Amino acid sequence: MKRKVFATLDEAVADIPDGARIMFGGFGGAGFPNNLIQALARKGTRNITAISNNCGTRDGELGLMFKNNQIKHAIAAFPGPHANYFLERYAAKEVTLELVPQGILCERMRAAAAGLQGFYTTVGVGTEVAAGKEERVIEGQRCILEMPIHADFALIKAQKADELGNLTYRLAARNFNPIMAMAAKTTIAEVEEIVPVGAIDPEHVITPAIFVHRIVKAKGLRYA
Amino acid sequence: MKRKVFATLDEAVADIPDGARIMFGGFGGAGFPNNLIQALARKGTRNITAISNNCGTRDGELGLMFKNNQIKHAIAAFPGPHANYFLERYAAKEVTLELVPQGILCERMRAAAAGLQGFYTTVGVGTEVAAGKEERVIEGQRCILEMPIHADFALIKAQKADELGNLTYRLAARNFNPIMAMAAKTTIAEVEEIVPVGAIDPEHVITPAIFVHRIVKAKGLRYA
Amino acid sequence: MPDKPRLAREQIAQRAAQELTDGAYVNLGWGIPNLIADYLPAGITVYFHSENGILGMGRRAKPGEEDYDLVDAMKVPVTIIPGASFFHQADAHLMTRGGHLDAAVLGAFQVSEKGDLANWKIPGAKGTGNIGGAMDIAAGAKMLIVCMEHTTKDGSPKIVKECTYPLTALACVNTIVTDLAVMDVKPEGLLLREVAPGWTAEKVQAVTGAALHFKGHVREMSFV
Amino acid sequence: MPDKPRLAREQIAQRAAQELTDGAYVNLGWGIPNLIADYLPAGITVYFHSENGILGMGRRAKPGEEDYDLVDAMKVPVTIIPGASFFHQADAHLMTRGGHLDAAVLGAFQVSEKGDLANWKIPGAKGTGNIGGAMDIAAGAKMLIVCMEHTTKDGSPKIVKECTYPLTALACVNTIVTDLAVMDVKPEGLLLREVAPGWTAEKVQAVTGAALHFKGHVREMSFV
Repeated sequence: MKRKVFATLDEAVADIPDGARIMFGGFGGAGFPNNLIQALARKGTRNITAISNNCGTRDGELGLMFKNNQIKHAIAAFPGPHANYFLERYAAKEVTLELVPQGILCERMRAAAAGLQGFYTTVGVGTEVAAGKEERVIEGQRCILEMPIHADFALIKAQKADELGNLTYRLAARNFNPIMAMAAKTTIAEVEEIVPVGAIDPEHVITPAIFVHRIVKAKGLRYA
Repeated sequence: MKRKVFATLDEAVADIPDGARIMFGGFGGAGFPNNLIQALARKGTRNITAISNNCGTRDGELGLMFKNNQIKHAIAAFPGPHANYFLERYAAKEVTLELVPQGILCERMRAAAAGLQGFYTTVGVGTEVAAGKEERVIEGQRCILEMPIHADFALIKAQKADELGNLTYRLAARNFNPIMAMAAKTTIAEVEEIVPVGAIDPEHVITPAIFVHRIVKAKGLRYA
Repeated sequence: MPDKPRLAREQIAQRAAQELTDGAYVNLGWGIPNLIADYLPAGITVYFHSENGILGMGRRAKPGEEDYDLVDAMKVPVTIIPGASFFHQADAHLMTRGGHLDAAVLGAFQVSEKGDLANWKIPGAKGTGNIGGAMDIAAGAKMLIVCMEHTTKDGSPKIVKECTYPLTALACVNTIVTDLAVMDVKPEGLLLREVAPGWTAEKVQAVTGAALHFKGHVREMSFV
Repeated sequence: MPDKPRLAREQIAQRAAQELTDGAYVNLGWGIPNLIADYLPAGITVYFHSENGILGMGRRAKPGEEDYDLVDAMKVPVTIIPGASFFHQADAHLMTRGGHLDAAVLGAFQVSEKGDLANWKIPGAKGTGNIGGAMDIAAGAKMLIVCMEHTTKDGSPKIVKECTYPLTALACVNTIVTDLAVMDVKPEGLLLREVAPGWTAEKVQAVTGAALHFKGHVREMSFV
């Protein structure tokens, strides 16, 4: 069996190089891989393209990455009112932003996961989001072409992993995590609990092990 | 609360009109809504466009529909070696077929479910499947444009429903059923067991109730 | 004679709540819409949807009851009702964009007489603007209700011939509920359905930036 | 001197099994590939994927042990191993098409020297042909192995310069294992890696419809 369980957070992120494209799970304070983000801060990877719903909550979540100036480009749906460090860097033109409607952000990641090369949607037609995108009329509806969002790594948070990498999530902490797990080349999951292979009911697995490459146990960390 | 539980199979399909586009779940003998198919045979709906992985197994599954000449057009990935009645009708030009790669069949239904207007894929490029479809090169790869598959009804089979319509499936009987439930305007589920609202763990729901419009209890029926 | 007082935010929510029907699946946006759950007509059950993957949200959590893995799209700890389910963010937006919700209620900066919506960015304001799930919700909603104040704080109309703020989606709004009126977006323009107690159609028209259509006496809004 | 005997189907499967590595996620197609599970090298665990939504299939069910909700893509009752998971058919093909499987093994009617695959329809045969999951699998596999007899029953080459049968996918095959040889598809053409015991490169070339590249002595296939 491939050894997926890592002893430490730092080992789990040790090879993430400068310039990496990284997805970060989480929404509304729930399901953020905050322990892995701290490890990535210690590692000091720079020039990251970050794909995440938002851009940090004060010092927490991606806030730490922007505070340390580790991110050069963000792809996000809701940078957020408390993304202080991002907003400073953005105002100073030290970081660029692609703003994407949230469901389309999900679908673009899923397209990457599913080996699809692009899709048409009515979402964003006639808005700033459509700028520079191909537009066409399909079945009488104006649509724009949206492209897959790929990533080198996904840092996600799950509740439970078996040693093989099957994951379950708790309540609404699921959010973006299963999508990102499928979309990235290498998925690293911090989890509250690691159980033996076979301990999760196969019908209750939310993220099958095929999508999970590294697991590390860490007590969930939440920012207000 | 909307009343979704129907007393009989016949009532559950009573309004399916001639010419309806209907998705039918099931794969490999598992997860077929065979009781609903029998009810639809009794109802006698004709000129159906059937969307399903295969086209029946002898007298079973969609075999009954083809035997009765209720289907005029099939959209399928694997008509199957035992689709006797379909093959007879097809040879006699009483039924037409659109053959679709299985994963693309899933994605086209999912596109309909997700409100997407089409997608590009490398699957089928250079094959008969590409005939008549738009082709373009994206990021150096030849791709074809695939369109959503919508349906008026989905007939599916689940293991358990709560009275609100949340569903779970058993083992590999899940297959196409959750996709079709999301893709059709009206989804009718035959289930082995109906439990009170709240009896299914919200984290274990596979098909949320929003996708399920009618539920009817029937003992699962399998054809060899 | 001075104008009658305008309605409070809670009254706007209360009036909008009457548009919801028993068993409906509904998404509530930021601001006034988020107050609606407290004002549902007696005896009906509405299944509230949250874009982070919840169907069947209940009331907000009471002090001491908070679970920070169970938050709504505004990051507020909530509860769930029997029949709730959890799913990932892509499926959450499959529901919004795919037309599965019975209704969505959003706040707005501007709505045009054609039903164009602007609700994610104020021109000239600091920061980037926040799209979040609004574009997917607006594009996909079967019935989109906007709740907002009728005018800006300085008295400028928010209901206009053409939006001057960045758009969320074109021709998406069905009904507008403000502190002065209830209006429906119709092919011929804005139909004034009700006015706030003590207001007249003419007085509402005077603070509206687009023509309001009405015939004879316009009914007063009621809150039962 | 008469030709040495060709390998049995089981030996083709046995040799192909050696291409699989510990912990790999693998899809096995109809025919010879389906025999591979019985011949895995000792001490390795392979997680077999089935397009109907299983990861971690084990051996076939023994008589009396059959559960007809737990079948493989050939409709045969199977078992699962610890760490298995179930998911719906769209996610199953997200895995195939999205490049998540480490390897896929398919049967074939023809393979071209460029790695084009034809495996779903025999020209002139009755019926419609059956695509099933083959096109998604072929388009997405990171490593696609074909297992087949080297020639047709009447001795015609199945390895050809250009496929004359309806195509499954272009330039998708990486390795071909037959009853006579193991070949890799390389940019320069077909590289003959191994020949069946008692056969020579020249004798294999004589029954192959495309040029085989090799240098000096070609190793014999072994089965341990």
